[in-house]
Amino acid sequence: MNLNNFLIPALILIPLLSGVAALLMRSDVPRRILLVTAATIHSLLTFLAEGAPPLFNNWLALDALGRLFLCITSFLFLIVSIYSIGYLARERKAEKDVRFDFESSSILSNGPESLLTACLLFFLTAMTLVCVSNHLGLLWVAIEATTLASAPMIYFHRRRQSLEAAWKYLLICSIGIALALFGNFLLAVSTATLSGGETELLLDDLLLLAPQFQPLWLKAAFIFLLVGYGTKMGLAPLHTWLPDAHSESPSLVSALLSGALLNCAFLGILRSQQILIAAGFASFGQELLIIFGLVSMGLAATFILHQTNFKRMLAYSSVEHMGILALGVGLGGAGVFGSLFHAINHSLTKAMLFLTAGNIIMKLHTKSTLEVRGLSHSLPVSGALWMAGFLAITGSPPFGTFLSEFTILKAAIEQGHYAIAIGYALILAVIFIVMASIVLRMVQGKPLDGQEAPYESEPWLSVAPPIALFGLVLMLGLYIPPFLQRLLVEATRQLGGAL
Amino acid sequence: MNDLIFVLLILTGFVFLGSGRLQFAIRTLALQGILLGLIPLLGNWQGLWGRVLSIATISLVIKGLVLPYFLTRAMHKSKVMHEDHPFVGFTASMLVGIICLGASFWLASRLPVIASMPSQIAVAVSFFYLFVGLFVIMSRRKALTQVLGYLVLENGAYIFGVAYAIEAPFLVELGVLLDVFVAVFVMGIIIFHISKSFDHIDTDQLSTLVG
Amino acid sequence: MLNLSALLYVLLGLISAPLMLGVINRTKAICGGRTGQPLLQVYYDVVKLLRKDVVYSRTTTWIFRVGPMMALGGLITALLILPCGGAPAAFKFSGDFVLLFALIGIGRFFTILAALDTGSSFEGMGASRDALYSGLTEPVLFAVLITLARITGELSLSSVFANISPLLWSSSAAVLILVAVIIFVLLLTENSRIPVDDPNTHLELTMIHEVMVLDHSGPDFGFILFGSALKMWIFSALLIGAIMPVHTGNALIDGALFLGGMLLTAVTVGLVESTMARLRLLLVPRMLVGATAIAAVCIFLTLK
Amino acid sequence: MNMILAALIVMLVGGFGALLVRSIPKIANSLGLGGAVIGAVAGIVGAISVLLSPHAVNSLRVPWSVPFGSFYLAVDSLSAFFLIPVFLLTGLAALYGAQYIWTPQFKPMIASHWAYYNLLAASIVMVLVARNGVLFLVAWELMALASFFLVTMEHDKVSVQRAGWIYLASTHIGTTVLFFFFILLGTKAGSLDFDRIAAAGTQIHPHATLLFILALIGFGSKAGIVPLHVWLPEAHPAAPSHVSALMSGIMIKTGIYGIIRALMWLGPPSVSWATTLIVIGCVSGILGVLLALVQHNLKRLLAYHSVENIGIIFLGLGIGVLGQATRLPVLVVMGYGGALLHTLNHAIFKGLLFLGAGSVLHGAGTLDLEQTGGLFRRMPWTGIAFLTGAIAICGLPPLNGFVSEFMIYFGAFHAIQSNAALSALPAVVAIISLAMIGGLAAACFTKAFGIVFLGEPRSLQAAQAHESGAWMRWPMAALALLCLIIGLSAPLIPAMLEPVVTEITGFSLSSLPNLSKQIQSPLSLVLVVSLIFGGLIGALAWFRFFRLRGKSKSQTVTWDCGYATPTSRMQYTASSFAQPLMALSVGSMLLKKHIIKPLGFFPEDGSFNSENPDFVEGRFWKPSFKGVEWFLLRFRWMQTGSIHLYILYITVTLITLLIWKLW
Repeated sequence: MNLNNFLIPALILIPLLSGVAALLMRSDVPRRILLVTAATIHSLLTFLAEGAPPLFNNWLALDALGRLFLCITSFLFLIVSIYSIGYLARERKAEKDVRFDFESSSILSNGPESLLTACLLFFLTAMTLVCVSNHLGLLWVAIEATTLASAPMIYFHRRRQSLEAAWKYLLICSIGIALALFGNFLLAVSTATLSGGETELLLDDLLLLAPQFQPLWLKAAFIFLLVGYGTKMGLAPLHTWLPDAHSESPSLVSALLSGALLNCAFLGILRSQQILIAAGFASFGQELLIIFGLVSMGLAATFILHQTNFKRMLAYSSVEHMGILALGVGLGGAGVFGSLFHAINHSLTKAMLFLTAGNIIMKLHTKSTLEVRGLSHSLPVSGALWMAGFLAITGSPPFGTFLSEFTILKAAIEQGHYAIAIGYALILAVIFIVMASIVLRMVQGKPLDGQEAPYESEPWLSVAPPIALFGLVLMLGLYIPPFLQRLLVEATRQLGGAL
Repeated sequence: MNDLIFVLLILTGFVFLGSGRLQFAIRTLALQGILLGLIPLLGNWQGLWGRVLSIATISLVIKGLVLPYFLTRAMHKSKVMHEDHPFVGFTASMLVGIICLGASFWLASRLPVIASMPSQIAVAVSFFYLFVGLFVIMSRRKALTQVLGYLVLENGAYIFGVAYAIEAPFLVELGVLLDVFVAVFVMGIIIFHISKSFDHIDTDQLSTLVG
Repeated sequence: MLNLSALLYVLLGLISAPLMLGVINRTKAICGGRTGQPLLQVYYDVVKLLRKDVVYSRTTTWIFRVGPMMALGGLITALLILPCGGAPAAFKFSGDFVLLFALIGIGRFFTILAALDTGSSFEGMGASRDALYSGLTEPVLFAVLITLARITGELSLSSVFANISPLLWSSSAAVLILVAVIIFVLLLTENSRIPVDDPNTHLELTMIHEVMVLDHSGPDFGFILFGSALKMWIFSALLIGAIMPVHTGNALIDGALFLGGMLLTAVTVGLVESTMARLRLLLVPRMLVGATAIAAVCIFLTLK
Repeated sequence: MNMILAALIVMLVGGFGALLVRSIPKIANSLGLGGAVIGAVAGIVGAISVLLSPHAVNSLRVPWSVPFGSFYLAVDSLSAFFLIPVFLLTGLAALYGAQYIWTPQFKPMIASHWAYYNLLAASIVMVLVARNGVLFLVAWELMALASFFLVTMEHDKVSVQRAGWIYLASTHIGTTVLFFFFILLGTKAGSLDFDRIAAAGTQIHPHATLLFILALIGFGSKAGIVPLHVWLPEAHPAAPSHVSALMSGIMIKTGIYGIIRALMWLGPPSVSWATTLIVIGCVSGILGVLLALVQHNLKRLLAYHSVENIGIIFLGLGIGVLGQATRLPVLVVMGYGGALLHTLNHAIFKGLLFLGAGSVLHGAGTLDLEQTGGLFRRMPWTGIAFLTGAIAICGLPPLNGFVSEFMIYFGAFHAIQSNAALSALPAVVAIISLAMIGGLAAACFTKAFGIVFLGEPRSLQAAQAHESGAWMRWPMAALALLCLIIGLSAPLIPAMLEPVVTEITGFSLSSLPNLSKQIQSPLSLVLVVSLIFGGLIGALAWFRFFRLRGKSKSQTVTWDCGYATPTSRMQYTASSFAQPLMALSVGSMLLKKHIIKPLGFFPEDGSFNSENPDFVEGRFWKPSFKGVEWFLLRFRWMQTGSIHLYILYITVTLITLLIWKLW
């Protein structure tokens, strides 16, 4: 009996059972400990999961691509769970103090913490399932499950805006996912021309038999899958739920949404693209991905410009980066490597930014960029992190994002897509500039009246997680660990790219 | 014979488009669910009858009974019985439905014929449901109606699934149903919260998050 | 490297430069029907000033005291590079004219600073105008040098002048005439003569060069006076050098020709001063830009 | 190489060490300073040893796990030449800075200041020794970021915030262009390692012109050529003065370094490149000095002079490239040599001037020219240092500025004398530009020095100004001395620059003995004449002293046409000094006047002030940015908040794709 056989089930069951337990637990502290413990074990298992054998007729398997996204998800969840200890404690305290909630002009009220914790864990379960499922139907189920697990978290702060955001999130994503279901079935139909007549939607089989698929059905299926998962991933103009959900949910949830959830949807698209590549229609998908990529980046620039809500700014930046991911895969070659690498960098950086945003909101009780000034005085650590995060997210050297964006640009130029390269670089520059004007205004200058009061030093539980993330992004810009390099190269190869 | 169910499905689709009373719309939906549950039985699945039967039963139960029941409860809780002022009127909606139908048949005709389908119009009907679902979500104000629209959309996909059930294994089928169920459940909860904190469930007024 | 014989010309310049001012003044006097001051009046003035005491403004610093020395020092050093009378200058090397004008420039730099050191608005005004004109004359000057370098194919002032031959005149007379005109305009400007500036005016508001040195007295002013004579000498020598086609090789003949030319220049300046009125201050830049235009014509003629 | 690596490490250790002991400012200050100075000394030794033995192996190559990257460092004589001013100015400005920031206002930031300062210095060094595209870009951006944080140290001021944004935006645009440059190079050469790029000549040459343009924009924006210069006049005044010295003195020179490096890779240049360089130099030089002339803020003025001097360097480069294109060794040596020497010189005298300006700010509390005056009596050290810098930057003998400008003149005149008309024209432009720049620079610096240091104080704070402390004075003195030393070592310069020019162009000076003499003798004679000039001044001073000995030297008020009690308000101002030139050269296009006329019988105070906004910024950059903004805002309606519309987007997207792909 090989213990490895239990790895994948453990990865799924541990958060699932912990989630159920969390739902039943009454007191806060053990529940928080449970959360961190589950996250830690999950991360450890993820780390060990290399070479885990496939299970259930290959339904669950961990290839390089899945492992890459699982690593991101699991690690991010660990960091966020640590952050959540301090965050939840402060939320609870604010609730007890009967603090006035400035955004909803009413007394602050939150959803039950047990529900949030449980949803976090279910969310992790679903995302793990996304990463390990080797069956497109299962993948679909898992992705829809992520939506369902995360929707209640968006409505953690009991405000009208959160409610609105949760509703939009749920409805739009569900519609998207329903389209993806269409896609899955169309894909299944496209296999009907095979002599055998019977194919399950197992990825391995699909990849093997793809060249014999009925091309038109396959293309139609891809369009549905792309639009469906693209909605969830936040590709413009399907991204509309994204800024609302990110800005209204608690910051730690936003961090997970942006850092982990979007990647999961991206994985769905990558799986579809894998099949297209195997079928010999790689360029069909690439063309669409490039268009979606550029449109997402451009539209994100539009909304980052003069953005007055800094969490929305981060959300639009996620749209931008999803565009970059799509573009990278669309370009193929080294672009795939850049794109996958960028997925890591973006997750770490964006999570760091959202956690920092959480610190800022916690202290200053506002999400408005106009009401935040002089962070470097009022919140020195978070202010510095905010600035550093801005530089990282815009792809400045020496951060990891620079390397990945650079790689994608290189791919574009190498393949002679000069117009795309110029458009890409131009949009990146515009976003850098418009984002700079927002971020600099927040960090620099003198704090506004009422904000300059000397705050107690920032609790380490709320600054250590973003600092850790920042350290990693910085490290990835200067050094890529060998195991990660191997993983990336392997995953890139799966998607038909090469460095 | 096979085509008959699909024709019935199309007709229920139109009925759904034209119904302003939510209770009626929910019942139409329940009818659709039952029709969908019948589709797997049409196929010629030698030796797979056990599987096919169980799928048919489960979808009959969930789509035909559980979901309608649940939706009716949500309707009573949110005290909204009627879709008052849709963006597109009910008569006009049915006209749009005709356009949708045309588009669906066009789309289906673009795709090569699949021999193993129980009916040749299955593809078109499923696209029709897709468009109708999307259209209802876009043209109705009440959150509950939008959920109904979502379910129609889902049914569209499901037609593919059951018409081609052998491709989608049992577990997946189950997962899909479970997901839909939970989705509707969560949506119901949110609708409840919306009606509580806004005193209405008009989604066009849920537009404070701009820019 | 060092041409000792040329040192004679340096000496000649030092001695006879003030005479040029005398000649100009005398010419003007004759034109005006007056007897005028003695030819050697400038010498008397310099000697007298050198013997006088000094009065300083309390505002000034040592910059004020150094200014005149710098100006004079620069001009005297410039004589070492200036070829006169067909003979090479004391120092002759490629690009020597750059140094020549840089030496004049450093004098001007300090003169302006000295003017600003007094804190007087009049002297500030003069300084401003002087700075303006130098900014305008510099490019013209170099345009002339480009033209000369181009037509003679030489890069040191001495060789350039040595190559101005009747042959060259026959081939590019137009250019040489234009060059002469430009240098003459520069001469008038740099030396603050009419029509650019009136050295004899008594209205400070309209002065340029004279107003900058209002506060100087005693030996300092003596330096300045002598310096302005030297400047006249240098520019006249440039003018003569640039157009003088006759180089006999006989030092005496060449020297005489040179001195004649200098005399003629002085008389011409005097005549110009007698016959022309002063330009309005705002028109001076226009005149200089006009000179620039002519210089551009020269360059294009040589580049063709 | 080892010494330079050691210098890098010492600097970084000092800087980040200061961050660790941030709670004790005194130790942090000495640690940061120590790191910078020790690193600088080690680095200078290392750089000079490389220059002296150019053929020794000076490289280090370590595999690096980032895509396309390798940790490849090397020092050739070009790098070494640029490293000398870097280390020199870093050390001296650090000494100065240690005292400059020892004020209550800066004290809380001392540790971070040193971290950024040393990081800036180290990243500049990295830029110069990096031999891989990715490594270069990382160092390049680190340099930009470190300097950005230094620029925005006093970010409580609105002007500093604005400066920071403009700087960040423009440096980012430049870097983006460099991305293209390096990627294109790397794509053609197959690697981003510089040795492979240099070896891949034939693959690169077909794209040389495109690459040349990219390099010009990318590196030019750092160097500050017009119209990419707008960040200079914003960033330099905002930064603490020793940082301005560092940025203006050496950081912008990395742009020059980059262009020279690019020229080495792009193969035989054409005359059109030379023309381009010269035109850029001409425009930057003249516009830079004109805009400098109208500034009221001393550091802004100096910043525009950096634009001007970059123009001069470009003129030199242009002449050098012209020489390569027409195969004239004299042009190559004098053009490149002049440009290189001017790079070094500018580092020295601009560093000196910025330190002087900082000293003025420190002592008199203002940089506004209209608030200063009469500081020479109060701050004699600063005054002399500033004066030296001013003379040097105006290119007047016997200081260093003259030597480099002379070399460029010399090269350009050679081009005129011996070239065909078409290639002589750029040289003509170069000469005229140089002459014009020279004249205007003199006007500008007589204004700057005269208004700030001479005359009477125009404000109370200027009247109460005090001299800076010894730590700030000695670095200035050292730089001033260097101006003189380089000026006086003119004849040695071609020999010194020979290995560098050979490295760049492949033209070997020593293989042309005749040429060496042709170049050597003018420079020697320049020195001789300069010395004579010095001697003459001495003689005149002696003469004057002798004459005045025992004579009465009465003191009185300045003669003001009989007006006996002149006040400082009656002095000529900086604006009035510059007015005629401005009115002449650019008309009233630039001038913005703010006039409050005295009205009525008992008028209130009237006032008049004028400002000259940078028209490149106002007429070109601002409208472009506004245009982009306008365009982007056109799409803002999309996020209306209506869920119905959102779902419409999804539907439309789906249908569009289906129709497009299945039609």
